[in-house]
Amino acid sequence: MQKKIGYYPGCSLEGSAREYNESVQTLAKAFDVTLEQVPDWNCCGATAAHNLNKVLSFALPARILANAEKAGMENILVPCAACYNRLSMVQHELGKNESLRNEVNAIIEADLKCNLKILNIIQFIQMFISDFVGDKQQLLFNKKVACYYGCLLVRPNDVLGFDRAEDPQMMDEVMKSLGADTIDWPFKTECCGAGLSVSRTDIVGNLSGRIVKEAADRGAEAIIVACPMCHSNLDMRRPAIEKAIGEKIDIPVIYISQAIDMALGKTQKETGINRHFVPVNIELKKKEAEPQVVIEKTEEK
Amino acid sequence: METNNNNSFEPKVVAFVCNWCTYAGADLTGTSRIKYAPNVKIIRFPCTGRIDYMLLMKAFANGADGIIVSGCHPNDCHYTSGNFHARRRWMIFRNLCDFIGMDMNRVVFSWVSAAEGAKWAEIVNTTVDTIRQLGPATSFQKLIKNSVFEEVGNE
Amino acid sequence: MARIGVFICHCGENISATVDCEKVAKVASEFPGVAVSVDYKYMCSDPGQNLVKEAIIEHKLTGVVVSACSPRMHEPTFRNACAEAGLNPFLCEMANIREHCSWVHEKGDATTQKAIDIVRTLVEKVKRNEALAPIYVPISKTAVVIGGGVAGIQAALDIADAGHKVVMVEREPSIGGHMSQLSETFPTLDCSQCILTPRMVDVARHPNITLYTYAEIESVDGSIGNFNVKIRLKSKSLDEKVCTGCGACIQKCPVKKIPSEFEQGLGMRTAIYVPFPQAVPNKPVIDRKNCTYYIKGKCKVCEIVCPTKAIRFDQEDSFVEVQAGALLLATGFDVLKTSAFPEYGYGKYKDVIDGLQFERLASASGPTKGEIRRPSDGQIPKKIVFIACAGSRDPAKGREYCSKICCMYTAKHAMLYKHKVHEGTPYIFYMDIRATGKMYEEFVRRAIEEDEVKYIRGRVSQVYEKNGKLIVRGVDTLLMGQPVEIEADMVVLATAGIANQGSEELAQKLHVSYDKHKFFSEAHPKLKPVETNTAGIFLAGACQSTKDIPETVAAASGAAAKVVGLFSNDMLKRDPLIAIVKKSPPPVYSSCTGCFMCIQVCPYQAIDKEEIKDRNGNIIKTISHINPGLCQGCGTCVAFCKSKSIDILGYNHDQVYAEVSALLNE
Amino acid sequence: MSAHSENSSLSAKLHQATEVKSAKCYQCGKCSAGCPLSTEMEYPPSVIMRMLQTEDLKNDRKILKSQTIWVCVSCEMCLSRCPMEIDIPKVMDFMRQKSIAEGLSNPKSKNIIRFHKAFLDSIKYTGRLHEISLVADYKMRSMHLTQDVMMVPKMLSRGKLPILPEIIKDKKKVSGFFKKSEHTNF
Ligand SMILES: Cc1cc2nc3c(=O)[nH]c(=O)nc-3n(C[C@H](O)[C@H](O)[C@H](O)COP(=O)(O)OP(=O)(O)OC[C@H]3O[C@@H](n4cnc5c(N)ncnc54)[C@H](O)[C@@H]3O)c2cc1C
Ligand SMILES: Cc1cc2nc3c(=O)[nH]c(=O)nc-3n(C[C@H](O)[C@H](O)[C@H](O)COP(=O)(O)OP(=O)(O)OC[C@H]3O[C@@H](n4cnc5c(N)ncnc54)[C@H](O)[C@@H]3O)c2cc1C
Ligand code: SF4
Ligand code: SF4
Ligand code: SF4
Ligand code: SF4
Ligand code: SF4
Ligand code: SF4
Ligand code: SF4
Ligand code: SF4
Repeated sequence: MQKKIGYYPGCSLEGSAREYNESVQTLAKAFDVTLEQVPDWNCCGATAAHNLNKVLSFALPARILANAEKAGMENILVPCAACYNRLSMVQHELGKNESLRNEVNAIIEADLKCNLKILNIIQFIQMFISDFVGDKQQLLFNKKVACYYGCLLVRPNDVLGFDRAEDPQMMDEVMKSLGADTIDWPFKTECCGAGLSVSRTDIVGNLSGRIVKEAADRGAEAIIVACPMCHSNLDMRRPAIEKAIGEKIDIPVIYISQAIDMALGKTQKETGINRHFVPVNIELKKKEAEPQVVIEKTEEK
Repeated sequence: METNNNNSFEPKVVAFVCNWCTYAGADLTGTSRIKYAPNVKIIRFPCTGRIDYMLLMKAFANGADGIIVSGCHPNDCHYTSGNFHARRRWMIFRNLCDFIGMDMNRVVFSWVSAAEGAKWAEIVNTTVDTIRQLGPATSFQKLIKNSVFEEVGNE
Repeated sequence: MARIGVFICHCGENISATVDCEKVAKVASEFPGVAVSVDYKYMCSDPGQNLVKEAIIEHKLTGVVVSACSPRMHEPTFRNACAEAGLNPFLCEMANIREHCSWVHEKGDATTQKAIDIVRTLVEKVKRNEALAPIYVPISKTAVVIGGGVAGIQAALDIADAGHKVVMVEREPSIGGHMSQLSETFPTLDCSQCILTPRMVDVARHPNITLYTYAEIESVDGSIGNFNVKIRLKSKSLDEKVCTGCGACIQKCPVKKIPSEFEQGLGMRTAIYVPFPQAVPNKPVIDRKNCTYYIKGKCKVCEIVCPTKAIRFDQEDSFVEVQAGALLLATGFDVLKTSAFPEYGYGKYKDVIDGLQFERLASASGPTKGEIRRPSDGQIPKKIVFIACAGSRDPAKGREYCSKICCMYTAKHAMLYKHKVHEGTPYIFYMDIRATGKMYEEFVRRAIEEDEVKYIRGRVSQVYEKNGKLIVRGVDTLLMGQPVEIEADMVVLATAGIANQGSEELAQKLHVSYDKHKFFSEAHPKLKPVETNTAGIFLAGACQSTKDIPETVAAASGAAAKVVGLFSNDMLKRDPLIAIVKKSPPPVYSSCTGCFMCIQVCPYQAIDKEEIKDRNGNIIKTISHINPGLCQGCGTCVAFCKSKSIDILGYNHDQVYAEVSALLNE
Repeated sequence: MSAHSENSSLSAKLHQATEVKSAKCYQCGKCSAGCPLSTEMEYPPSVIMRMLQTEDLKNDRKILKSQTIWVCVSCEMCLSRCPMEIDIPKVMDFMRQKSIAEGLSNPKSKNIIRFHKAFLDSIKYTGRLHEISLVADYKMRSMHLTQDVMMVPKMLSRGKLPILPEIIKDKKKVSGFFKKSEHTNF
């Protein structure tokens, strides 16, 4: 079966979140999905445009959507949660407000239809990966993990349509299917500090600190994320975090795509976990026949 | 009786009102001794929902220059929803009249409750003023007589 | 030939000051069909009335127009006078030349002319009036009360005490409703069961009351005075006449872990059960969904242990039909469940409970025998956070209304907790405190001042569990939005009062209207608070909107008084000014085309279909038919009928067209 | 239309631009209770809503000069829990732009603003974000020369900071948006 999908990596996946891009590419390859980049894509403008310039906050994402539409794409995968949020929101707003759409069309010199299916990484996994993991999985992700969704991926809930507003389950289910034990915790959708990473590192330390500590307190051995901003705040900002909470915590932060890659038995280079600041020292067990898993579990006691 | 001289033109206005709100409201105008123009004469209905809009045509055909239809406020209808149906039917009827080229400024739709005596006087006065400015509905009357009203007949 | 009498009143100076009454009388005497026209100083005085009576006899009048004040003032007076003189009262009309003429215009020709026009109009109308007789509908003096909460109980006892028959239909195995679940009640803190149980027993014992529990309304037709109500008696799987209520079956039933509805899931019950020890009737039912015998075909322990052999596994639902003159809806309310709150944990934290669950914890007969212990581990909570307005006043959750009772019961809960756990601290997050009843504000102040309940003004954003505590994140809006974080042992949500499950279906069966939240609608918010728009169906209690007990009982007694008032006559007398479908001789029968637009617009569901059959019973035509007991005479159907097949007595086509012509043809 | 809004309150302008009506706010405080940044704000979101409700020019100015509007990260927690579904993130967006337009932006928040500006400039010239130039640019603007320096070698060694920017083909068009945005408003 030929599986093909439009792909908008976004700027961070070309830079500080390079490993996210690598792991998504690895994942797509493993399941024979062709990722076709949106032609000549630009930056979505992220929080900066949103905060300072309303026109840009529409025009920049709109050009991306227009390029994708022009290339005849129906679905596009947007792994970065921030980009996913901006693209979805802009398409939603323009879709329902015709006069605004006309104004934006005039600026970007295009004629938007606003009918793309914009997929976040989890929707992508559900659509193309989940059903086929079974035979390909080599290692059991037999760890206790904290799935952290952040804010941009799930809110506003009525537009982005996540399964449950305050306690989403989609990522948890993916992780459970890999053999992980996911913790039930209240900070799944709390904010990590997002765009304040550079300008107010102190705040990020506080917010991300609360999240990392809560996950650690509840016995998580890894935090699973789906957003480069969450990742950089929770992984690269560990010094600020440690300063804020006054203790050292060394649980790694892993992208959901990396987690699947790991379970498929991919190398560090293929998953990109070698690029993390907090080392990913996770040993996964070989996946074996069902009864043996049961025996292993009893041994653990 | 009427002349085509606008200065001495006294508009004839018929008011179709419901028994429970506007009729009682107009009674209150009386008990409060609030004065208004004598050009308006009232016909009582159980509810605005009863008002068959052909009656309006009939009134115009018989020489009315303007019409007021008034009943209870939207959620106060004595019969819960009669005024709502009246309103809905009126919308449709109005579009129809608009379509055949009638001037619908001659018909005033309003809500007057049993407590709004002063409001009734005000509505009468403004309606009479408006109609006085519009002048006699002679052409209007002809239009109706010729187009809509033949088969309904004058009794 | 019409012979109309016209009587012009001066009302002292009230009319004659601006209207030339003599002239009006003179002009009127020349109207076609007018036999006599006179003016007089005070028409409503005895001599005035006699004038009318004598003229009727002397001139053999066929109609009377009294030109005087508003018909809203003296129509009954003059109609009675006519009746006394042998003229059908509906052949008398009033021309309003006072309120609509003499009082609102200046003295002058225009005013007199207007009075003449008004008189002419009414003369033309009265010529077309018909002699009418009031409608009488016989009344079956039995009331069906639906719902056996405190509202239904109060209403049933009031009606039964007045000497009328009552059939009470309760869908649960016992009557009592939510009040039977409450611990103590505000504002007096008296024990709920203590005041309710005797009344429940009264219902069961009352010779005028027939009680059907575990029963539901199957269908209703007919109209005021004569409803035909079909009741489904759900199978209890036992013969109530044989069962003595000894309880042996309940003790031995092996299925013991069914969450009890009465205990709001905080206690367990068996498959054969009575909801609570004081239940009325105190006889069990088998819950077939949970009984091993019905699921797996094996068990029958209850049958074996029953000393009277009362169990009937093969019993089926049965039906009874009741002829009732009135129906009374008292189906109560429910509360929103904690699972409706994502931000407070979707109902997954055991120690986040709703108000009714707290009532059970505080109740001496409850699962903890009245000790406040938290459900997760049975510990006595040291800090309880109460959250008011949970799901009420929250358009985002679909409910913009205030539930009205929760401010009070939350204050009560905090107080009860403090009385039972002296060292504990109750916190209440609130938006406003609504305590508007008698002694209510005083009650809340007592909670704050004497029992030291900590009120914090602000809504809670999130509740989550950590290390066996519930972390409550709120703010104090009276301190500039300062964050407040409380490590609580238990959280009680004062969840919104909502319409009872099944209320929409019931409303549709009965054709009563309901609001968008599915509470039943009263006929008028101020003047008809216990009546529905359907004549003969009344409302009581929380099924109309959440109410506390005093209000519920007041409404129930009000509704009962309405029923008793209705039953105080053998026949129901109604004004005959109603709609009729015009009939014509065969083969046409009626100009009605059977479009049934009229059925859709009638606000009272007064119109149904009538089949016209030939001698062999074949249907020739289906036309509409108006139920005179239901029609209120609004006339909406008349205006809607395109074929002009419906007319309304008192305001018929002939009359109103004649009025319009007469008014304008000076 | 705009002429009329010159003298009207900030709340009225907000309503006109975004359809958010401050009068709808209950003052229940649920937004402030959930806002992860409320402790960093001098006026938590519910207080901002209250200030808008007063329609007092003094309060309007305080809002535009506040740190609050810059500290808000648009996480939408407030909106998702508000019983009246008041779109506070939209309010904050509006206030930020108004604040800049009226030259009232909070001095303590200048770094946040500088960062956003540097971010947008980076896109303006290349069409995409180039993180190393962004950080360099920001440091020049904020004079926080040493902050985060420790991270750079670590990032470079992990291949997280490409030295050369990627430039999109149609970069003219994208920088054109910036021009147009100067005289467009919606
Ligand atoms: C937590 C809490 C605490 C409270 N504390 C107090 C207090 O301290 N003081 C006070 O004054 N009030 C208090 N109240 C309010 C009080 O509970 C109500 O005022 C009262 O219960 C209303 O009585 P009701 O008969 O209208 O409704 P309900 O008590 O709800 O009774 C309705 C009855 O109708 C039955 N029924 C429902 N549908 C059908 C159907 N389709 N067919 C047949 N039967 C049906 C039900 O089974 C039930 O028996 C409290 C309420 C709550 C939620
Ligand atoms: C400012 C104001 C605004 C209000 N607005 C509203 C509103 O918008 N909506 C609403 O629902 N309610 C409103 N109300 C409440 C409403 O007025 C009352 O609910 C209502 O009037 C109560 O009616 P009542 O018959 O019990 O008492 P009253 O209206 O006080 O009537 C009592 C009657 O008894 C007579 N009387 C007194 N003593 C004796 C005696 N010893 N012997 C013989 N006769 C006696 C009095 O003369 C009087 O006629 C308002 C009240 C106020 C003060
Ligand atoms: S009948 Fe009416 S108008 Fe005549 S005297 Fe009596 S109150 Fe006055
Ligand atoms: S054991 Fe028999 S008699 Fe006793 S309660 Fe049960 S059914 Fe009734
Ligand atoms: S047959 Fe059913 S009700 Fe009877 S004892 Fe067994 S499980 Fe209980
Ligand atoms: S009664 Fe009080 S707690 Fe209940 S909804 Fe109304 S204000 Fe809120
Ligand atoms: S609207 Fe008229 S024609 Fe139609 S069913 Fe009713 S009575 Fe008959
Ligand atoms: S007059 Fe009104 S109530 Fe009577 S049948 Fe017609 S619509 Fe129904
Ligand atoms: S949550 Fe909404 S209603 Fe409550 S204070 Fe905040 S903005 Fe106002
Ligand atoms: S969007 Fe802004 S105001 Fe709202 S919760 Fe997030 S940070 Fe606070």
